[in-house]
Amino acid sequence: MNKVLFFAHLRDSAGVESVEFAASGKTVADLKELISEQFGLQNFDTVMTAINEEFATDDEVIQEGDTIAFIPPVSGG
Amino acid sequence: MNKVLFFAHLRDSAGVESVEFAASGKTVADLKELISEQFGLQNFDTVMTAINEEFATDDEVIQEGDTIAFIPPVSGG
Amino acid sequence: MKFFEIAKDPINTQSVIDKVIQREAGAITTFIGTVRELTHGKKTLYLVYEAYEPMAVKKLAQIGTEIEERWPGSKVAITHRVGKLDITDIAVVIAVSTPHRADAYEANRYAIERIKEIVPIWKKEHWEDGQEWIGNQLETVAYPSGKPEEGDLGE
Amino acid sequence: MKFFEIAKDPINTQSVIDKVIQREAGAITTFIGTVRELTHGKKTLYLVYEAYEPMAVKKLAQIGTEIEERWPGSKVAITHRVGKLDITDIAVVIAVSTPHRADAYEANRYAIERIKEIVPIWKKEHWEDGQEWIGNQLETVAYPSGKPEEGDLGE
Repeated sequence: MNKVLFFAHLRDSAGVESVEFAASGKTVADLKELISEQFGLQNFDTVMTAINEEFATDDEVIQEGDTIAFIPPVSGG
Repeated sequence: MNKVLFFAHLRDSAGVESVEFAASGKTVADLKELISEQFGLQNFDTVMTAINEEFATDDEVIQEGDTIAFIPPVSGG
Repeated sequence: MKFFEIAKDPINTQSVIDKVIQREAGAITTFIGTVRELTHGKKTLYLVYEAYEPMAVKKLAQIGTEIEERWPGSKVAITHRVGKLDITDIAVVIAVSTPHRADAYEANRYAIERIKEIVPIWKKEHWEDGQEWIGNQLETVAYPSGKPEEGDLGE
Repeated sequence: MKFFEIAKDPINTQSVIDKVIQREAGAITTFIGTVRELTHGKKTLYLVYEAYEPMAVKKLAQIGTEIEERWPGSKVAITHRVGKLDITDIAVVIAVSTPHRADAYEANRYAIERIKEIVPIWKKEHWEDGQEWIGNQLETVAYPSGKPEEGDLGE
């Protein structure tokens, strides 16, 4: 299983902070599509993804136990 | 009479912090020449002059009571 | 000493500055980001900052490494606050020391621009008539391809 | 409040920063000039700064006015220390607040460059084998004509 984390407006839209999801073997792009459908999330094309706290590209393949975070455009500073 | 102030290496060379000097009616250039001769001061061409705490050009004429300061290249900061 | 931190309590600017003091440095610059009352003429009541904390600390440290490689002899410390912040409260303090002053300005500015690109921290603005998570403050689409650029990927 | 000061005692950075806090500001930059141990490979033991104090205060204030005219909405405070300073001691603190961050960096940098041009403060470096009044740190002849340029003349 994989832990999937939501932040900022994605968390508000999803209504949860995190979910457990079987994502092992899927690419980041696959997971994005599944998650955006399941939670009805919009604007996923500007959302970045992190695997185990490092940015990942859409073609990266998720491993068992990886923590996935969806990172909306950041606004710190 | 006029008060004439020396700073940094000029003060070390002149051996005094200030002198009283009758400079009224003279230009800054005149005063520079007189002072550099009297105190044996070198490198007066990079020295700026202030009259009453404002920079003055060499052709400015000194008035009675003005305070004159010779300002070597500054090195604050 | 922790040079890169996410803080829940008010930031003490001096303590961030103290981390970068070095005998080889002639210049220290700090950037202090404060909560401004007006943005595009709209009155902010307060902000809430949220971070993906472990990743945010890693990315702040990455920015520090980038700076220390690019400006030799530099030293960097960054603390970013999360939670509710009122007008004039400090959101972030960046301190950079370098041997020469030009580098201290450039390296510090690099840090704040990178924070706005790669550090997972978000702010929610609260106005009298509503609230909103603020997107990309660079006012460009930072990732038009939907993925970070090569240089933004980890260490 | 005195925004432009020559100080005989150690400078409290925070107190300089506090002078420029404003609800309209989103950014505060500070420049802290410290005494560096090595310059061109030569080891400094300590420095002595001297100022033509009343004129120095006026010229610092002039720099503040120049900045507030050039970067609208900015606020500036500068304190420069005089006397004997040891390695890592603070010689000058410049704090600038502005609504937007780019201005805060640019205005602050402008301040330190102007200090090195027009403020009557001098430093004497003390090494193991001697001492010397330092001339023009810009490492150019600032006034080849022997007189300040038009823009440098006070009001």
